[in-house]
Amino acid sequence: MKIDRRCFLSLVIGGAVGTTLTPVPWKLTDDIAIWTQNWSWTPEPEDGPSKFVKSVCTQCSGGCGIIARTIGNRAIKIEGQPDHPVNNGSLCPKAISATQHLYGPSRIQGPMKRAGERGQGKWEKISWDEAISTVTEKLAELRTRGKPHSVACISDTDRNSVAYLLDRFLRAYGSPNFIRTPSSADAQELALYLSFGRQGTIGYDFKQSDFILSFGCALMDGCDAAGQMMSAFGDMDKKTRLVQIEARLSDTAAKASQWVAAKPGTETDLALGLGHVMVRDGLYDKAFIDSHGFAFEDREDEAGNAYPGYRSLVRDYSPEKVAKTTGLPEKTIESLARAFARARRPVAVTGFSNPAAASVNQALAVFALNALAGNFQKPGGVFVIDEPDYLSWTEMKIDKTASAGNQQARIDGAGTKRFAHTRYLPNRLPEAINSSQGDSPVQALLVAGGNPLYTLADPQSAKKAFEKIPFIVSFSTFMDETAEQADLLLPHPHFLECYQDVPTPAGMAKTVISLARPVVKPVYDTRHTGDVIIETAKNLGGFIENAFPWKNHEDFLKKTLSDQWETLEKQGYWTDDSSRDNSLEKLFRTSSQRFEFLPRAGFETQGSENPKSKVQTVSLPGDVNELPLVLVPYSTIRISGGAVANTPFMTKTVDANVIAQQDVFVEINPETASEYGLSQGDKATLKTPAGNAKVRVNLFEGIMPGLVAMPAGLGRTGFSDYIAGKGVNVYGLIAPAADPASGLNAAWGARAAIGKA
Amino acid sequence: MAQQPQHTKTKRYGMVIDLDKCTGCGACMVACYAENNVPFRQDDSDKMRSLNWIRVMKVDNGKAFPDTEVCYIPMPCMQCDGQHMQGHSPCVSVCPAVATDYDYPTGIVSQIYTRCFGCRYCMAACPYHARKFNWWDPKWPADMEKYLNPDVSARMRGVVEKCSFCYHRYQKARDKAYVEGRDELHEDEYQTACTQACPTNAITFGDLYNPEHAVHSLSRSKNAFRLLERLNTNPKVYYLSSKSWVRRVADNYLEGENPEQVAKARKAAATH
Amino acid sequence: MSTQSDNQTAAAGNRSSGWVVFVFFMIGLVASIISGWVAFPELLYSTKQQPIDFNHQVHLEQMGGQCNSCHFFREDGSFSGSPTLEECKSCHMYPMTGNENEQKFIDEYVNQDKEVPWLIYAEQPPCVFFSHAAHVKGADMQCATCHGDIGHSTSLREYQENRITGYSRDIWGKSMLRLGEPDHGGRHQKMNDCAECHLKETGSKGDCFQCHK
Amino acid sequence: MTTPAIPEGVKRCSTRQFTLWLAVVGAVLLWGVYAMFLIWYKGLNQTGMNDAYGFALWIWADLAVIALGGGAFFSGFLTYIIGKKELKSIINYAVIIGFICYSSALLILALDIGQPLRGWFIFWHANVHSMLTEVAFCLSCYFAVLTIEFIPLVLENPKLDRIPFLHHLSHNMHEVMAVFAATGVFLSFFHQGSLGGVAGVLYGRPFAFREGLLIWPWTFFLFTWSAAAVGPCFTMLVTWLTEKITQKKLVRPEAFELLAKISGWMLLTYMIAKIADTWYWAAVTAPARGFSLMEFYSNNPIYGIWILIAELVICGIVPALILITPKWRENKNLLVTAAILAVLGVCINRWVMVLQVMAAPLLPFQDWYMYMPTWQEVATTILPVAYGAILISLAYRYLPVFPHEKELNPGQ
Repeated sequence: MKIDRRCFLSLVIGGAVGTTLTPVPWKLTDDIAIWTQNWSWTPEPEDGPSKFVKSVCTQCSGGCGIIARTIGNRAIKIEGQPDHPVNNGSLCPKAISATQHLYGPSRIQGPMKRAGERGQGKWEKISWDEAISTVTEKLAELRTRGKPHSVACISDTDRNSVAYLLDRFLRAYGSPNFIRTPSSADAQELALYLSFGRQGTIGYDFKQSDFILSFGCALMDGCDAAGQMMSAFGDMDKKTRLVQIEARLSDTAAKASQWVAAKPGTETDLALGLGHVMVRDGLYDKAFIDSHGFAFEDREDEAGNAYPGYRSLVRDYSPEKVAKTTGLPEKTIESLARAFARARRPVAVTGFSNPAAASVNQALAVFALNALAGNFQKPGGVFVIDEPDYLSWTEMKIDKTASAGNQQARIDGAGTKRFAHTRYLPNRLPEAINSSQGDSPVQALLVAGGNPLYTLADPQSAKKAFEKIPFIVSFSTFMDETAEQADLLLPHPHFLECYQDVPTPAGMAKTVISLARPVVKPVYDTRHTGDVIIETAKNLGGFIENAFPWKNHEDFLKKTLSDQWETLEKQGYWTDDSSRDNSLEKLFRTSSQRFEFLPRAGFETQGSENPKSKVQTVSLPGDVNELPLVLVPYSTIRISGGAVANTPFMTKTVDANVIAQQDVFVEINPETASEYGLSQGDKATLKTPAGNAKVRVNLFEGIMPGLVAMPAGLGRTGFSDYIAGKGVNVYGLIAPAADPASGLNAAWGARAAIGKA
Repeated sequence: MAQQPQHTKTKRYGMVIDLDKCTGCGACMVACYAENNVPFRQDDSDKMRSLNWIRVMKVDNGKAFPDTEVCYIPMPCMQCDGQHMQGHSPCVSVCPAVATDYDYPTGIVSQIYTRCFGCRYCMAACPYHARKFNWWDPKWPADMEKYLNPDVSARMRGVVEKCSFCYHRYQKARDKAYVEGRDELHEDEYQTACTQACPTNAITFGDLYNPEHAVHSLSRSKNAFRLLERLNTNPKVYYLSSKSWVRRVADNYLEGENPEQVAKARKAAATH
Repeated sequence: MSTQSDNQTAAAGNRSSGWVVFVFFMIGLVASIISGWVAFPELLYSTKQQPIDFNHQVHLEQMGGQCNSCHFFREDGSFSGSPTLEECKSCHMYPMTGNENEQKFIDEYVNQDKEVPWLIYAEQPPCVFFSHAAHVKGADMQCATCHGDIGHSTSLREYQENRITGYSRDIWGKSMLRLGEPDHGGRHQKMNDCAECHLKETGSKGDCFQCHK
Repeated sequence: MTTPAIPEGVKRCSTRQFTLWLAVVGAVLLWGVYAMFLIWYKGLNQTGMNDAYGFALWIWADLAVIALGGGAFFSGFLTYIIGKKELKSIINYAVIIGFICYSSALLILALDIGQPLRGWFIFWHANVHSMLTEVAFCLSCYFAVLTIEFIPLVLENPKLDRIPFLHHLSHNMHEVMAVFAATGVFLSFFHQGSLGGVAGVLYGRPFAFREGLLIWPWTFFLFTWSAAAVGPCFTMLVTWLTEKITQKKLVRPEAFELLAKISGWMLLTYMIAKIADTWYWAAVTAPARGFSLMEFYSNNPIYGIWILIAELVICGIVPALILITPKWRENKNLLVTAAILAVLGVCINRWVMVLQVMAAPLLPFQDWYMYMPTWQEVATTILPVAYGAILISLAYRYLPVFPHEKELNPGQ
């Protein structure tokens, strides 16, 4: 018997034939296919009983009610809370995708101190004890050196419990430098104070109004307004008119019954022009003006000085003249004024989620239209909501150091003689620091939200100023642009992980206080900023410690909200319908006890000799010949322009002619584009007095020739790779321009030039 | 064993989207991503490779400033009934491995990711580009896997996916009905994630066969139309618009044809 | 080349050599058949022990003979599946019987606040939506029909897991080739098994979305 | 020097020369194989395809290669069924070319799916209504037939032929080849047709959609017809190329002559049908869906009306006329030109029926979708060419592919 190659071959063939008669090949084929259906790297979400928790979104100041679906300790999805008075179930994409920020790579996962150079991104994990004692030591040292006023605090709000605790802390410690980051509400609130004499917010009864005249408000394109406005728009019948005044066909303009494309920066003129027609034709509420108006007619003060009134002021704003300024047909101005005046419940809106900064005068001019319509505190009209007072305080005593510190002038210059009524001037802070000789006037900066290095008007000079501040603490939840430049990170939990009170959002016509509450247990080693302040105060001891008799933030909330806590816990919000006083009698707290068309307070601060010429418009710096175009920012609800960046989901929704790879597209009218030899998709260089940017071109018929529009919210460096590095920050290209009346930034755009790259 | 419960009465779930109300905010898209575990990428700007079960298209009337008008058109899967209203939708009939079928009880076109082997014939067949391919393995950075919805399975690379009209919500509603001993679902019990999320209530969802559901009358209203109706795909997603130019860009017309007449002729032909 | 002469020898017809070739063929055939039918199934599955040897019989008696005392429907229509630690704790916060498994449960899970990692015999893959409500409430089926009479078992069987797919051997099924009959007295639960039963009971295998997600 | 592996009485180049040639082509092949593994490992993101281009270069290559491989079935049909003895001279080569084309198509199909390990679902979970299912089944079956047709030729290698068993096997297979040829023709009819059906049934794509007979759109028949017409042209072209490279006469002129004539008439009748189809589509089918003809050929950088003219006239009518005119086709240069044009024409047709279908927008607010293949796609598309060259080289060297080679090249 010879065993040769053929035997071996037969063995193999026999084996192969046999194998086909077994399950092996067939089962393996099947199982390998099943393996591709159950790849271990494809996640399999764990199931369990679903729970629905009511809370409120705090990612912008809109204050929308949400319902979070959870499974176990996982937040699965955010949906609108249908019965919430602010948004009635409507939510913007950011609220819906909040879980992405909760679990995303943007989170700061625990307290850290800087390990390398500033901004290098090197961090060392530390314990909370070490973190808090570092802050305490630094603050104690500055106090011993008698420089408590060199501590400043920046926050995105001055109206919730954390803001109050911070403010209280600063006062007990001895610093007047609590600063709120800028927003379009600044000028609006100042105008409210000047003409109504009240500190608070303005509410619009959109749901009942039949004519909404919006002066460039990103009602449905921007944060803050979207929840309220989209819910109102959803309910609107076809008879309600929404008129959008804006040079670009925004989404709000697209949905409006009428799009009035006035040149940007001429809103004040248009408002006065509309006022002109109404006054000229007697289309205004005479009864209201007679009993509650001030400075409608020319007047004299006690000293016998003559001051012109609103009537004389608008005389200069004839439709013919305003048509020239605004670029609108006279006919449009006339008919718009008449339509507004004849509507039953008209309301004029400005300073509510505007993408561009607006002047106080613009706000006053629009208030005047509402006054002419006599729609204050009436259904479908304008309501004044006072600053929240739901947090009941205990009195506190402060020591001498503190009281000396508190009496120092604010570093940002707010409240000084020049800007007597302005509360915060965040945009002047960088200048104040950069222009100081020697040490920075700010020796320690606490940043509790607001992400100033992104949201300030001139981020480059803000960054330069921050470099001079020796000690920066960020309480940010995310590795935002400001946290990147900080020395110490004390991360605040995500809003789905903690309690937070939310006061009445701007635009709401009634008081609504909501409570955000822990939907899931904290994912990372974070601590509530309120807790950190209380603990720091305790560490500092003495009067400061005594000013904070609470265990922690939650304890503080429960105690100060005593009456409303239960309602808030149960319902998620608390609203005050009954106690609202809609009478006009006590509405005005100006010195005249009336609505001041041309506020005395305003003139006094401006110290104008010739009040007639006082309606100054903010002109843009730069040479018109060199920079023939105008760059204007625009909001889109798919990109977040504020402190907290958009989520990756939101970026995903953005069209390829807005962002493509790293590039942002600017919108240009095809007519303008052809003048500069630009076609769709071209790479171009955009030049403004503040700097240059590489952009791409998107031709859009819906934008006024001569303009270049860029979306706000891009050009971030912080957060995560999913967000950073796309496009440029449009506000970095728009140098701040101070509103002479307030010192606030009122740069509505920037002169610009564009050329093929 | 007892008989199959009486949930089998045929329904025809459909959607009516009021374009006059759609602000293009993208809430529907984001809600859909969150509900259906749609992955995302660092750079998702290549829209032809970006997973979307509903896309909001921006269209304009082509007129010069300031007569320009813009309309947003949200496009989920149209859940076509097919040429003869028998479930012969363009994609279902071409799938070689029965990875997609027409669910007769609801009229919803399914997509089974574990059956799909990624030939992409269905994508070639779909005139709406509603079908999307998983070009990459999905990746959820940091702790993002925690927010994934267990009601919808995560997809792997190499398969096609598309809008399911949130069929899992139908399943869950049915389960609840079973437990409560009910046969029928209420209109509000089964709503898609996009419908629920739409902040201006532009989207209405329900059973087109059921006269008590809002979609029944809305889909029959004067301003109702569907996209590419002339292809005879018979979509179950209807649109409403008061603007005639919007209607014109929703389908193809030869010179001299007008949408109303063509629609009328179609209806007449259908009744014959 | 040397093969040439070999071939020629073979071609000449050496009888015994032909037999040798055939014998080798048969060896290959039989060996592969045996290893394919006997060894392969053993290799394909890994065997795992349940974390705790649970006694269904005892619990069934204590809980009034009802499966749904522990495996119940939630209000939203979903099925609870295996009880959570919280649910077990409502009785077993402290030892009740002195049984060693109970002690282990309390020591390792209750006291450490850890969920028990039960191995679910009938665990369906993530692409499957299985409605207990439709079967139990809608079609009035008994648990044992699919799961076998696990309720009267005093001990948990070992759990077998397919090394390639990660499937439990219990759902293993008819598709391609099944490797043995179910030994738990219930039914296989792979898709073809579901379809077969649906076809018999409802006249249709059902549409894809009925069971897939 | 003649080694036993090389068929008797023919001369082949030196081993060194042959190895060098294989190395060059092998390098190209390896490049393709590298790209292939890259695609299998990393997935289809390695391609230039996207959601608008679910089908792209590969599907075109598949369709084209199968149309060109149609020479095998049609020559087989003519030789074995009709009994055209003249074609015996070329039939072996036609089979080899067909085998290369079909194996390439299968390889590309295996690449072109997102989940290759589930590829067998197309057979196991087949949807009988899908044209692709029909393609898969017929393609695989016909590939099996081609393999069977190829085997006897392989067995005729002098070394293998010495083994009595293989010798008898090969002989017996020759006897029944007519049966396989008939099966092949039947299968080919269906898969060529169903490939046409792939695009033609897409009623959501007015550019591709064609009405038809029962369940088959007109493209079903047009594809079969065009493959039958152009397949032999490709066979002739490759044969001519082989003759040029080897500097030998390999096939009897009668074979060329007959094949050219038949091809010409097939092409002419195909063109008449194709033009009629195009006319009906442009005048009735598309307008009923709101499209005018020129909408399909304007507003984009590539697809102008030129492509229709190129396909129908320059690469359709012109080669058909050359091939049916005896005087013209006798001129080798004209014959080859006609064959090249015809092959180009069918490639354009397949390109249009795949890529232009994907490119044309459907909604008025959409733009044309453009596509650029990546090097990985290109490399894997060239891979079959390299593989084909190698297989042809090996077959030519070691197998008696051309039965009349000895007779045509006396004294070598």
